[in-house]
Amino acid sequence: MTTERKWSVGILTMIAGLLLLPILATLIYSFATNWVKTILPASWTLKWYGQLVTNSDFLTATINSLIVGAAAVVVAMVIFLPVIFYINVFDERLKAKVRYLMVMPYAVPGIVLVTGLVQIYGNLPIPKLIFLILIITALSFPAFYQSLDNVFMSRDFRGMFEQARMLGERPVSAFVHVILPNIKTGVFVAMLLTFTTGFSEYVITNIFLNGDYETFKIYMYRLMKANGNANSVLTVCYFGLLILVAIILMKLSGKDVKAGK
Amino acid sequence: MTTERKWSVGILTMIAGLLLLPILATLIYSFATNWVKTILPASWTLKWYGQLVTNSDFLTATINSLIVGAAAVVVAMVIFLPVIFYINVFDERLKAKVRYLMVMPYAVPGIVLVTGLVQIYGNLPIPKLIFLILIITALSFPAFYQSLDNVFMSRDFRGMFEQARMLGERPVSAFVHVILPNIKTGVFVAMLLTFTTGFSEYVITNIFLNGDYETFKIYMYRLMKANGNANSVLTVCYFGLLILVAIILMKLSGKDVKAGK
Amino acid sequence: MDDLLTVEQLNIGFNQTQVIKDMNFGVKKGQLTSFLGPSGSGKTTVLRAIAGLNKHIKGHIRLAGHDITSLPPNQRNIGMIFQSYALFPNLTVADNVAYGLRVQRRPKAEIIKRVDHMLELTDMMAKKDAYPDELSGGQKQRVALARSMVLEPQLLLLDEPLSALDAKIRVELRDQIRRFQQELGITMIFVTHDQAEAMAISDDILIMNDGKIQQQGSATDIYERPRNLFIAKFIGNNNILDGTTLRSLGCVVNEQRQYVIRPELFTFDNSQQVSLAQDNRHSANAEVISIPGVVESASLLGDRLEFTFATTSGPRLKVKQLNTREHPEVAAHVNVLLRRDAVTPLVEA
Amino acid sequence: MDDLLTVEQLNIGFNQTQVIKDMNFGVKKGQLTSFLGPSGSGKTTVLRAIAGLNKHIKGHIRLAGHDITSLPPNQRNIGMIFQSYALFPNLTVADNVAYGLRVQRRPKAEIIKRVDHMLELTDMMAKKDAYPDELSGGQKQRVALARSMVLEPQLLLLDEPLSALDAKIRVELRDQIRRFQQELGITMIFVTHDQAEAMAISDDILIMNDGKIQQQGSATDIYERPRNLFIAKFIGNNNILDGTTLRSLGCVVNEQRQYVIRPELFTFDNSQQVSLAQDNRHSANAEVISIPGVVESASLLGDRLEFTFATTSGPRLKVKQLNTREHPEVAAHVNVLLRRDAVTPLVEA
Repeated sequence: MTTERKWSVGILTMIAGLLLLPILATLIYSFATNWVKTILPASWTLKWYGQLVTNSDFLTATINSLIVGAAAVVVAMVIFLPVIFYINVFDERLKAKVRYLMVMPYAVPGIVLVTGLVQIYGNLPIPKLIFLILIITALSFPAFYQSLDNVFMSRDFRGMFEQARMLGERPVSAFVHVILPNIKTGVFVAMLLTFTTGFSEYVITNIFLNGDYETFKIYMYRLMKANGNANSVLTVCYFGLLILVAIILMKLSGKDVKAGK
Repeated sequence: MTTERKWSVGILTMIAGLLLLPILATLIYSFATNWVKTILPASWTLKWYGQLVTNSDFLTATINSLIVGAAAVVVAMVIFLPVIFYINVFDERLKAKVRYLMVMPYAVPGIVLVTGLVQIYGNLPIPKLIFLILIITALSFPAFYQSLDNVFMSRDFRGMFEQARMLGERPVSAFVHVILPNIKTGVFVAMLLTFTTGFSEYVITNIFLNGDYETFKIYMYRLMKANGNANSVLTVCYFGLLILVAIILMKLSGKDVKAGK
Repeated sequence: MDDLLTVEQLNIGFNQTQVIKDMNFGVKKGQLTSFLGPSGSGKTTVLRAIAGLNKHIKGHIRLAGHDITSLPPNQRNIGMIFQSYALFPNLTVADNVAYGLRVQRRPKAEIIKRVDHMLELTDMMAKKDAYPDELSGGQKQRVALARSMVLEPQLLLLDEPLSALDAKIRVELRDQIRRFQQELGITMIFVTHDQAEAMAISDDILIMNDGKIQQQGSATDIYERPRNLFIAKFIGNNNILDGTTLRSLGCVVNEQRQYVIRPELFTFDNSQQVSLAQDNRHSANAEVISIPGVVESASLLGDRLEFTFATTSGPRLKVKQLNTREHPEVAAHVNVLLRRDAVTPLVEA
Repeated sequence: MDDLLTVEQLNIGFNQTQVIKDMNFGVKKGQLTSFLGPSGSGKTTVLRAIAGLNKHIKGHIRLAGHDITSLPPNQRNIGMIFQSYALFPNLTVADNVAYGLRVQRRPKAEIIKRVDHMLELTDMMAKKDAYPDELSGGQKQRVALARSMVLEPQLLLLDEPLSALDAKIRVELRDQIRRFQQELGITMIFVTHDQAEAMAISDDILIMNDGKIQQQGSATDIYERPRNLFIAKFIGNNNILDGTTLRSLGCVVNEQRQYVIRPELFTFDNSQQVSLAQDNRHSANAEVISIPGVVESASLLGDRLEFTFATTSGPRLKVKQLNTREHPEVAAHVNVLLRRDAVTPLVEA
């Protein structure tokens, strides 16, 4: 192992350690009866987990977040998927313009949006939850687009679509029979990203909906101020969900792409 | 214009509109003396801007955020840049493993970290600000890496480095004379992304530092609860900063890359 | 007239740029016709128009007498082979080949029979249950051929089908395509930018450049009698000389025109005939003229040698000979012999 | 012995895989030596070891008598040309060429003089102030050549320098490189996977496969007397026949061995000599044997025609002839003539 390699491995390990150590601590804390001055807790318990799972606030918050996440996925699938296919396969010029939309969630985070949202949509006679879902979906467009864009670049989908046409298929059948089956992991990744964006949203839900609709993240902040151990349980749950999604993403992302090479 | 094109343009416009309309509203609100029931405000003023700029809390918060952002940039440049060059140009195997670090900020957002951070680093006799900066830098590693990764793939930097060696240069001179000048926009993009991550951090700063160190974002949340107009001014400032950065990023990102094609 | 396909007054333009300009041509039934030209010459654009994959066209395309200009691609009974193979990666080789028959809702037994027949013909039976990603490039393109040929299209279009393959496979598959075409009597249009490829397999070649047809004819026609400078340069390593220069070498030609002489039509004069040829030199109508000079360089191209021959009167000539054992050394003073009828004038300037 | 470079017992391995196995060879001063082989044969690995860019090697590399095995690349006085050109995009053409001289801290006047000279030589003077991204591929590689040659290295390594270029430019630049090499007397090692390229410009060719040297010799040596089956196949479209088959055609050969016959060494017998040759057929030691058969196919390769000739006694032969006006038609019954000394045995099995 060369010196350069040792240094690089060391720095990468440090980065990972800096982030993983606190998570380990949280994990331990969530199982501790009491943990103040010792290196490891004095005794262990599952009490905090039990308390949380039977807590109706926790269940409501989780379900509320699931609803937002799922709704965002449905909207994205119905509206974004056909547009992204069309742009990628047939419309080079439009594709070149989409990159302007790509910076939006970066330039327009929730905290920038929310003041104006209250101002504009606050008084309309349409349920605010619907706006919330539309806004979240719009914010997740770039992630949705990007996950599919890589996939569309990995094979000659235009050729496949046109070949299906030459073999006698009409356009919609060609899309369903030839394109969909070959982008399915990409679509799954896009769905997962949109779902997590919806599930994890905090700022807009909290301020725009005025705290009337308690989601997982809002519940988490509330608990943070109240109970340290219960909070660490919630953090562990949340981290568990994220890491699960991250592992799935890591395994899947690039699967269609790699297969296409 | 085909039907498909019309539909696609319509949907993309809708997505942009959904996000831009609230921002427009905030912008108007920040210039309004009073705006409740009318379509446009009754009269305009610069009062809110004047109040904010002369407010010492605002100045302190901005400076505090600038310090965090700048410090994160310095740490990243000193530690990440050499490692990323080495990995990209000489160590295919290590490069393949770096992708595990890429999902970290996604799987480990601030809210998951913060409970454990308090637990572990809370009682050490080292200023918490230092940990904050290290953590933020670690979280910005993937963005930093990604902006340079694209650049490194765009040209044969290995060949250029080796050619400089064959022409008589020693390794460090070869890096300074041949590599650096040709990745400079990529480096700038990476710096900008790291800076914005640091400047915008909220959760960890607020909870880990216990509100003792008021940053721009913390001040923003505080104002949100207090004064609508002043808050919209702050939002406009923040959006202004982000959009400026976003425009620079859009212009620059891919510049080294494009030039290399 | 036995043209299966006729294209009349074809004009194609995108965004004010005219890509194809007033094109007219016919493709004969049962033949292999190549569209040959450099990239950007418009050959693929014309092919896609014939397939129905390009909607923005003006003019008429007739297939077997019917005007198909405005038919959608799935109703034209035309097959197409893509450079990227465009196999469906989620289906096995057999299912790929069966795809078109299934769209037509043919009876199961018929599908099996016809698919098996095609797999045998293309020698892909052993890979019947494999997925496209498990195949080599050459195998992929054979599956793509089977998938299109099983539908027995009236016309099969091939869009640079060999460009993505290695040199060796390219030659093999090229010969196979020609064999399928001849055995099954398929009318094919073969798009390529490789003049050697086009010459090796075509009955008829259509050379395009800049959206226009430059010349249409057999490989021999085009190789031996290029119409203009573009074709002469594109087709091979011709000696291109003007009339004045040729006269200085002893040829009786029109000084205003340009001429080509194929490098393989020279022979080195290594016999006692030298004196004889010398005598002939000034008798302008002689069958063979003899040109004195010196061999400047010789480069081994495997089966051939390419010589640069500096004539005494000035111009350099390229001379190609088979790599047999008798040939002059570099720096040798020799004569090259040139038959009078090897000097071919260009029709256009 | 005038070897400038000698490589002894070279072994290179990464992660338990032995990439280069016990390699020994020499490269002569002032010559152009090619490393020729398919991808993965190890030719670039050896080149990089000579350059000093590969640290994990065992064995000895000597340049002009000095052991340079453990010298860093910047102290070897060896130049290198990359397939990717590796120009420095932030510097102008002139500054790229001056780079190495500036590292050596030469006086300004000397730098200007030597750079200008190189730019003239490579015909890049007009683009002196251009940046690399404004140049075509061929121009880029000429700048890269100038940049390396200006340092007057003892040895210049070229790693597939032409692979990224179009066919036409590839041939032009190939000839230019050869000219520089001969005019400036530079010792060059030229890595390529293209046998035509190697044959066209090399004094000496080293054929590699699977980390070993298969044969070293001149282009003519290798083309006319391939040592083994790998080389015979790699080098060209040889007829490879075993002794038994050749005997059935009337050749007196060792039945245990394999033979190659280059397709261009056959000639069609279209004269009155048919009867004579027929007579010769059974007199085993005749200079020329005549083989009866039928022309199965002819394919036009531009300057040549390639025939498949089905002999009456069985085996198919490939025959190549120049594309002149006299050649047999497809399906014609003719004899081909083969000189006895055109039948070359393979040395190894």
